[in-house]
Amino acid sequence: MDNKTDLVEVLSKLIPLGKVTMGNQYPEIIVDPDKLHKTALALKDLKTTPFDFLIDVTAVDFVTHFLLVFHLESTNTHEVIVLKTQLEDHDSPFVDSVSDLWPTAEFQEREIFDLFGIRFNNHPDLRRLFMEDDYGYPLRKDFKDEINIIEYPN
Amino acid sequence: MSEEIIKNIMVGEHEDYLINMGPQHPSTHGVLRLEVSLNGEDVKKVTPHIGYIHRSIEKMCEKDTYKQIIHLTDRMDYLSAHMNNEAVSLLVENALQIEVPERVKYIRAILDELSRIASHHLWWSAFGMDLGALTTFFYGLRDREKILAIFEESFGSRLLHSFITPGGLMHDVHSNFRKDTLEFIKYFRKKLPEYKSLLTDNIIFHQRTKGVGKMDKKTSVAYGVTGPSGRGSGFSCDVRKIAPYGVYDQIEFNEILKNDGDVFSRYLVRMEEMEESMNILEQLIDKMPDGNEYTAKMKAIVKLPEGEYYQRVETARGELGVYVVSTGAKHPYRVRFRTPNFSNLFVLNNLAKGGKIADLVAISGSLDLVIPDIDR
Amino acid sequence: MNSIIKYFSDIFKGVHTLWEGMKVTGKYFVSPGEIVTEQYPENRDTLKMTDRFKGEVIMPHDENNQHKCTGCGICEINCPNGSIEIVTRKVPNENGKMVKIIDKHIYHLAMCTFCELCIKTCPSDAITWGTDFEHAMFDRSKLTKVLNHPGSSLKKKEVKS
Amino acid sequence: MILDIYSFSTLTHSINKGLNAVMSPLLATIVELVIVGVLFLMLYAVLGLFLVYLERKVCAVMQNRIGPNRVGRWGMFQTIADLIKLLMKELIPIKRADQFLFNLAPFIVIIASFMAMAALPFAKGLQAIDFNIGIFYIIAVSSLGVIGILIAGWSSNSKYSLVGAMRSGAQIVSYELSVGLSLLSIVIFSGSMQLSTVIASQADGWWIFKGQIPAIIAFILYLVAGTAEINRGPFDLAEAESELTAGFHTEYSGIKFAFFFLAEYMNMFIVAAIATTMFLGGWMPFHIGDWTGFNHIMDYIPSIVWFFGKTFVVIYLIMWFKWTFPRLRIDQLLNLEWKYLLPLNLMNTVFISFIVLMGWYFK
Repeated sequence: MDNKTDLVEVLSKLIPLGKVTMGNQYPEIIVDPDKLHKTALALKDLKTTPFDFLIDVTAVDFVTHFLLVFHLESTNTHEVIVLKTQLEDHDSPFVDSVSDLWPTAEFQEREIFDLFGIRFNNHPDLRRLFMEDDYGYPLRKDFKDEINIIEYPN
Repeated sequence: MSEEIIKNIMVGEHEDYLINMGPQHPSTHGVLRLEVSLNGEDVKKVTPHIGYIHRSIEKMCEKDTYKQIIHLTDRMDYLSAHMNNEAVSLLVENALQIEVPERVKYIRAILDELSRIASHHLWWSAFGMDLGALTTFFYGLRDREKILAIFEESFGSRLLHSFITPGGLMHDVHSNFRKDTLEFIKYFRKKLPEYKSLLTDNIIFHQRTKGVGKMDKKTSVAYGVTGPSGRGSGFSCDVRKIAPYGVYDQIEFNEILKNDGDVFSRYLVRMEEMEESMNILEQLIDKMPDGNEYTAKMKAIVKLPEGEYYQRVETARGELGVYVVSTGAKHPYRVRFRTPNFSNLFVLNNLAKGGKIADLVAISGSLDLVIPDIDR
Repeated sequence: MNSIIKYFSDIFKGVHTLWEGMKVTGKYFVSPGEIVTEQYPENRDTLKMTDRFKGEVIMPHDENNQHKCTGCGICEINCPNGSIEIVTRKVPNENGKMVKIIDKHIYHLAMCTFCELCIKTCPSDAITWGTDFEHAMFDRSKLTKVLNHPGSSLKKKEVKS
Repeated sequence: MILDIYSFSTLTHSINKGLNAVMSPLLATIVELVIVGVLFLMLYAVLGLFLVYLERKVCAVMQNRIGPNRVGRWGMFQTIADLIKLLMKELIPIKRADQFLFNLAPFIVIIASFMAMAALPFAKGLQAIDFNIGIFYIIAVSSLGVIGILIAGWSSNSKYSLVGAMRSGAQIVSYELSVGLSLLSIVIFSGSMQLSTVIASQADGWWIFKGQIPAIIAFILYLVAGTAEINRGPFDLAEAESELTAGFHTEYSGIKFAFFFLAEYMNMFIVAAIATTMFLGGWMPFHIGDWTGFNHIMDYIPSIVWFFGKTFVVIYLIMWFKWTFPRLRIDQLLNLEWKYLLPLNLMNTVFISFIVLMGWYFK
């Protein structure tokens, strides 16, 4: 745990753009969507612990807003941090893409676009990944598919 | 009219010779479609198209309780079913801070290693077949059958076990479990040299794999290629080492790393992992406590405290991450599976560019893709 | 000169590795060892599944056509796929009180994913795994089964004398 | 020398005499041609079916399986059942395929392999035509098959087929050289291209033994090049099912596919038969020096048994290759030919010429 609190301190000095807290597992950084790309770049270029391995990108639909969650690992020290950003616009959310920093994000972002409808600016190839173009965004909480979905009582 | 269309196709926008490998193709191992641009035999570009077997497991999980999620995780990477089950179970246990019995941890680790060997068996079989050595398929499956027999005796199923549950195991393992596992290790140690002389040492195999599909460590990290495919490029990404779970911190084992990054080094990583897994198994069997406890005390209805949880587990193909957002209800609010094959697939274009069609087959075989794991 | 020696030694090494591979298949050609093929329809009599084999969910009945299912519906709640439906009705017992008894325990085998949750959670151990695996049918509706036999009744709990 | 009682020439002579006695010479010749044609057709069909069955059994045993076991005892009639199935299957017409060429291709492939069989000496006195350039004829005719494969790939209007056909073209054109050169070594030894003369020269010892090491090298080179020429084993790039699904015959179905399939197996038989004739003494029995007793016993085995026995041993070798090795890549395949097989073959040929000039071989 000591290491992790150290990391929180180090990060909060280095990353002035966001709020660094200790989550229940990993240090968390919360930034505004417009500062996301800058923060990501700073994290990737850290000297001792460059967070160069993007484990996972995902989004959560909180009905009023979206939460975009990045799990990052440093291949030097194997420390994991979580980078989060809130997208307030629920109808047409958009954010800067980080696919130029981590190529794997290109496809994870495509998946998020496909399932949540979050648009990524500067994404090289933003197409639907699984579904056809005119389908809804299935992982949104308000998604309804009258034709195919089978609702069964809980 | 029709001739005009043909003309447009032939010399229109892209003068590439486009072929579709898949969704039904012998070497894509499932319903994966690779759109390949060719220049003669040379591959210019590979565009993977996925989604043919998407079952929206993440959406289904939002309707299920934590115990019910287990049976869905089986169906992602069906060759690492135990590891997938374990990921969710560990997440729930860590969130509720339940301490499972020591014996359960050992059994879980044994199951992990057995399914890793079984998964590598199938990969070896299919990889040989991709390269045209048809006999490997039967030798690999013959040996895998022994593991499946152990599984069938204990869990009643061969592929989709749903055996590891939050809090422990579904029920105790069979009384022959320990004996059978030791017998398998003895049997397979005799058969592994055959694999070596049949494929590993073969000159044609060397020609086909050495220097093909080079992936350096940087690419591997950037594309998030984990598991044996990543370790073949020197990317130290074994979750068993870097974030130990279960009893892996009490076991002595080596992380297999190769630095060449070609198809052959990815092949060697898996071959040596099979041997290493057998060493781990021997230690685990030795240390496994006697008794018959197989589960911790748990409430009938599992409710995670409000918050976000993340659990990493090493499957046979790489790092599986489970991300759960809980609102305190008995259903998770959002479940996300970071599956290893999803990241591993999209590096394909980088590796196959400039090679031949036959190289593309070798490379996609060496990445060991399981398509339901990509689509989820 | 060295390159010429290398040329020939490469050829010999290559041929040698090929011969090593041929020895493996040749060995099995001469002594096939264990034949792994299962002669399925012929070996039906000797083919025995393991005790724990998950073939289908069954409800064991004793010789008096009595089962242990009380119709509580816990298996129905726990099933992730909705493959169990329980139909109950209320009948008066000997004391005149209305009690719930099971009418039909409907099991859709076609929807079952063999996760074992119903069997684990059953409070009265009324259902268990059957080892029958020949479920292929021409009609999907035949895979919907009623687990309690017609005319069966609830087994009374043994009263300690 | 093999016993005369097993010679087929007495039988053929008597048939010839009988036919000439009852009809005009022209008619007799036509009737003889028809008889020979029908016999070859039957042999072709029976051998093809048997080879498919044999291959399936051999690979099954190598892979710890049983192989065909449902139709008849030990699955003996499996291939006949398959043939009936293929006959009954629909011939799927391909839109935009070049219909004429598409239908022509299987026939070219099968005719090429059929023609090569004409010059094969099956037993003493059992050879349809004994050309004085027999070996030349066989090489020339068996290379016609590639035209059928190229046509099949081109006319199918399928990209997989075209890639497969192009591979096959490159492959066969290059490996033809090695096949020719390795057979040339035996022609140098025996001093004749006529197959009957080549066999007669092996009466007291097969060339693979008489020719010492160069002949053995030539035999191995011939086996490798021959395997490549018939698109089999580690060289099956033209159909490479894990890359091109089925290569040049992807779009063929039913009996047209069966033609390709049959031709492949018959080509294997022809390659093995040529190896037998040139290197392993054809229908000549196995003789050791002056062990007269042993040699006499060997003479009692009919020549046709010798021929087919040796051929099947070579066929088994070719099958063994196929079920052991991974497939080569197209550039490696061409490397193997131009960098290894061809130089070795040329060296070997020069070496053999030298040996023959000096007379340093067993005569």
